[in-house]
Amino acid sequence: MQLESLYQEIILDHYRRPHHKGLREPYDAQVEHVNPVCGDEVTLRVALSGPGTDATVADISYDSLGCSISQASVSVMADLLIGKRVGEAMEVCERFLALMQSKGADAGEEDLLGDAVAFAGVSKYPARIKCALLGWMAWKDATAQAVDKAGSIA
Amino acid sequence: MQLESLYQEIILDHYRRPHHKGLREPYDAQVEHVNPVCGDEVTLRVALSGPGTDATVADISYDSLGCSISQASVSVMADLLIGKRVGEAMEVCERFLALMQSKGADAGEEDLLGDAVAFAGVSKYPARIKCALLGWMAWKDATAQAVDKAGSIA
Amino acid sequence: MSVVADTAAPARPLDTDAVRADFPILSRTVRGGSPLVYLDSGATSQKPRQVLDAARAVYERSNAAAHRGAHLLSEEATDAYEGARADVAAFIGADPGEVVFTRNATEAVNLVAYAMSNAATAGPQAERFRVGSGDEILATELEHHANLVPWQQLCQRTGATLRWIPVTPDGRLEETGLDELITPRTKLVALTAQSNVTGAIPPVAEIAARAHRAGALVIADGAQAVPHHRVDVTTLGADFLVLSAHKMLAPYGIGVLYGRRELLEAMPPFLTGGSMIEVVRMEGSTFLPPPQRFEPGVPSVAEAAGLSAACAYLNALGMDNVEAHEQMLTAHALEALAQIPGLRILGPATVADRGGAVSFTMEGVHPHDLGQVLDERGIAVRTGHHCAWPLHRALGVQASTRASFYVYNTPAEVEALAEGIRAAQRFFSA
Amino acid sequence: MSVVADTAAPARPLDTDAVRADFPILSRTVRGGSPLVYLDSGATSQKPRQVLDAARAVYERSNAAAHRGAHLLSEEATDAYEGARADVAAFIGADPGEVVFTRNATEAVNLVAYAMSNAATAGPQAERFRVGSGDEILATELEHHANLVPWQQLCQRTGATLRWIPVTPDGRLEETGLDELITPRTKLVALTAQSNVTGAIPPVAEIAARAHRAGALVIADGAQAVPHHRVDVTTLGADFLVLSAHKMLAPYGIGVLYGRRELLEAMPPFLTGGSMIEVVRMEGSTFLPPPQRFEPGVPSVAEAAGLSAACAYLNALGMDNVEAHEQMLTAHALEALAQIPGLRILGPATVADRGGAVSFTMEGVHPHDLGQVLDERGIAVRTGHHCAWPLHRALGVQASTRASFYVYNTPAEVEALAEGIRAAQRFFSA
Ligand SMILES: Cc1ncc(COP(=O)(O)O)c(C=O)c1O
Ligand SMILES: Cc1ncc(COP(=O)(O)O)c(C=O)c1O
Repeated sequence: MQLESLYQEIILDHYRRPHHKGLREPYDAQVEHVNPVCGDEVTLRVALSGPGTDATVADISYDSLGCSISQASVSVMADLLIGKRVGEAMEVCERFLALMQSKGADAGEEDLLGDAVAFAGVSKYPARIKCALLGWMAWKDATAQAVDKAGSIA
Repeated sequence: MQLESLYQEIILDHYRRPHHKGLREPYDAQVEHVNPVCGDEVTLRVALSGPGTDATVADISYDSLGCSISQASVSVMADLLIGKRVGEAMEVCERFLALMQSKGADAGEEDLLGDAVAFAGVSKYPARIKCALLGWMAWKDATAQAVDKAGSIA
Repeated sequence: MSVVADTAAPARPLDTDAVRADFPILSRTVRGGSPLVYLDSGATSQKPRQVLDAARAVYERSNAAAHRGAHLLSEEATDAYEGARADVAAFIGADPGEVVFTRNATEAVNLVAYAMSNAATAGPQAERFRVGSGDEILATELEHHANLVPWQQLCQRTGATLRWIPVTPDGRLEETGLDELITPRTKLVALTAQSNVTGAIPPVAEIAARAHRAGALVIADGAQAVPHHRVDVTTLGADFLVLSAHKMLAPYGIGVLYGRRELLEAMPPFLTGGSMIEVVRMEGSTFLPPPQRFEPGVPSVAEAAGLSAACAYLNALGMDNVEAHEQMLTAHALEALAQIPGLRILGPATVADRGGAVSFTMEGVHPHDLGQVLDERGIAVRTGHHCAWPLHRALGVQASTRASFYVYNTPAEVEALAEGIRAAQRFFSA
Repeated sequence: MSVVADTAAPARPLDTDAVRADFPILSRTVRGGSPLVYLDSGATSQKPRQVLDAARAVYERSNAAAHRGAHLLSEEATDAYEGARADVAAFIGADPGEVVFTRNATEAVNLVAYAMSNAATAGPQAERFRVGSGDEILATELEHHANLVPWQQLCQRTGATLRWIPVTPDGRLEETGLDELITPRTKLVALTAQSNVTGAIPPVAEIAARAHRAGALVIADGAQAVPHHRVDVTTLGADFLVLSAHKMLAPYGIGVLYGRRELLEAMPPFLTGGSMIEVVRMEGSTFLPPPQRFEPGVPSVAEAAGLSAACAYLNALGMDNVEAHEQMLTAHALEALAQIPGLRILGPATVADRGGAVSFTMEGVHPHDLGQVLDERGIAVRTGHHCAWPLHRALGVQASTRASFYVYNTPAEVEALAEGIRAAQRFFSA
């Protein structure tokens, strides 16, 4: 059975007990993203601290509705990115994207991606990649908006 | 060679020397019909004489541009219908239509259709049936208009 | 069901072994050797050999531009194309001149919607198709996006207002309140002849009669009805009916718009180009009578031949038998699924006025996850909102899992589905 | 020819025996045993085994609704469909995201024309597509009805004015006077990349550059160009390019609209329905980015796979070799036909900037009659106005006979054509 390779224990754990869930104040940008195929949705807020490109991801909070993969993925992401410099976090995000597009060929760099390497199996199921990316794309969008805002204020 | 069964001598004769060609006065109705596939066109006038349904086809005159089949067909038709009562002429027209739709199964009633039986071979070539019918449909249309007009005057 | 003409002949059970042998794809295995259990015919049906052979025969023997050439191949192609039109017409009880070949059901709906906005700048004979501010289009919450979004867009183009018939909690049309919804302002009623989610079969004839009394036109979405039941346009009551060939054993690339003759005759063109014109000048053009007026471009003759072969295949099975077979499978599925704790059927719980699409949700297991477990076992279902998002919203769910049946499905496959659902439940509650 | 990218490789003659063996239909006989001489590829091409097999393989192995299911077959179908998009994109030098699958070239032109009128009620990003009174659409007298009538209709819907570039007596575009025709009022220039009647290949890049300087968009009709020459959208100059798969060895039911990315991104939808939406509510809907925005409905995945196989087949022959082969046949035909008294070629007398459509008239023999005699000898040509009626009017003829060539035609077939024409002449002058 291939199911276990897709649904690793760590994914099911995050799915059942998501981290950082719930919308919190303060935040610099909020976005809503939806997966048009299934209607899965996420509302995600990003709070940055510090100046310009040196800013740090102070908080990621979210509310979401979706499958185990999309739920676990946003939870893992929040764990991973909170506290990182924006530039670093963007790089992690790019790496995760590359992992998702690897069609199972890539195992993921655990030092960089941490628990997110558990999603390597998803990349073999094209229909599920969007699920895994939903939260990440929302974060990228929200962060870009927050950075823009900070830039236009500064 | 099947060509001779399609292009009977009588058809080629009418094609080379069409009868009743040229637009004449007086007339009761004039129509223009066109074959959208090839652009073949006929302008046709009908003159009726006599009252109502007893009216006689006094003249059919036409100007046309087209292939041998369409040219010969309108010429043969004019020969055949001029002088007939409208009702009779309509019947001939219906018979010719039926002949054209017979897919080669029908030889045509020579006593009714005269030279027009030469077109029996056309019914085996679906793409040419419209050619053979162009003049006839124009006559039918023009005659209906002329009868209508006579009715509305009377 | 109400869209079926009466018949005296008792249903004959389908010989599914023989049927399955006609479908090459059904003998393949998936995901590490599981036999394929294809329960996604609502999305697209599989195709029997007979259909694939008929299409291929055109390509290998008679391929040419139908209606365009003066040569033998073109004659043969024209015969195949017009023969297919006659066969499809007979299949739905229409005259060949009332059958317009389109690309699919989606394009057929768009054809009518755009013809209606084109009526604004067409001649007076198009008068009855005109809509504008103050006019209403009435859709339903049960619709597939293909019979909803084109009407939203028509309203956006013309200033008309979209209203809709709501659904009941079991996914049927809510019929109380119709009198307030169908009024003299209603220009057109768009409704499905069978829901692709709940399987509900609305009373099209009744609603059409009301619509006609109010002076409205009626378009029925037959994409899920025509493949599965005997549909006869003379009793259906709708003015227009659309369908997609690929959902009824036939190839992609072809669909049908049926329209009552006098409507098609008065309707302005939609897609324009070759073969639909009467005379073209740079200054302007005139158009052929229907159905040609609505069929620009070189005809999809091989696909039409495939559709004709599909009609023949279904006729040979007998549409009443097809319906009875699916009803048997649906009853079996409703029963088996009802026994699974936490499972909610979206749609009627019995087979009365209900076709073979069985959608459901499952407590604690998201449809995507459920579909994944089923897929791992070789069972192909659809998950998501199935292009009927407002319906899902109305039923208070975000997404669902759908099993849909056709002539090649068996009770054993229904049982495999039920067992798969239980396995998913075990996996995610572990 | 100008639409071809430069290449250093010398043309390699096609092995027509080998090519012909791939096309099952070419071994059939017609009209009492004559071998088929198919000179009507301009209407639709014949299909090689490889293409038919590729389409059938999808139906027999991987058929499912692409982009819609969560199961293996749907994954495979999606791969086939998106793979085909990438292959077609590579074939014309575009990015996959710039390739929209349509039903055919006709629908692709209509897509742009309707998107432009839809821009009237779409958001501000659609601004540059809006046309109305005072604006002009510039077509040409050389156009196929498919790239003319949709623009007439757009003008009728919006109040814009249609103008056109006339043709020269030898069936090319008249380039003097372009400065008066292309002005700041011009919103769009619609022109063919190769005439289906005269074979003329207009200087698309030059005209597009002028149009762009005036702020106009450019749509090129590639239906007759893409199958026969190496066309690269990065050098073609047009903003949009349309084609029909069935004219390039592939099945019916699928075609392509290429559009520059930022244009597709700003363009409002045309056909609406499933799979092109982002969020649907009864109150209104939002739409996906291109290309999905323009592809409602279940994708024609088998036909897309067929088109991909056709691109592969043509790539294996080499498009430069294909072009050289047709140029050889065209030169041969022009020479052979020039020797027949009373025969008038409609179009350029030499192969420079000219493709392989050879249309002609014959004194004393109507095209229908000529076509009939040829058909009797097994030679399939097209007769009539070939959906280019204004062009025929401009050239002072009512109809013509057209021979058109492709990869499977041979010099012997050209000679059979010439001999057939002489036979017709004898028959009708007898
Ligand atoms: C130049 C040209 N444009 C457009 C078309 C239309 O192609 P289709 O009918 O496949 O849409 C054709 C062929 O008929 C053509 O020759
Ligand atoms: C009820 C209904 N209507 C319309 C459609 C649209 O069919 P197509 O995508 O073939 O146009 C579908 C299928 O997707 C359907 O289920």
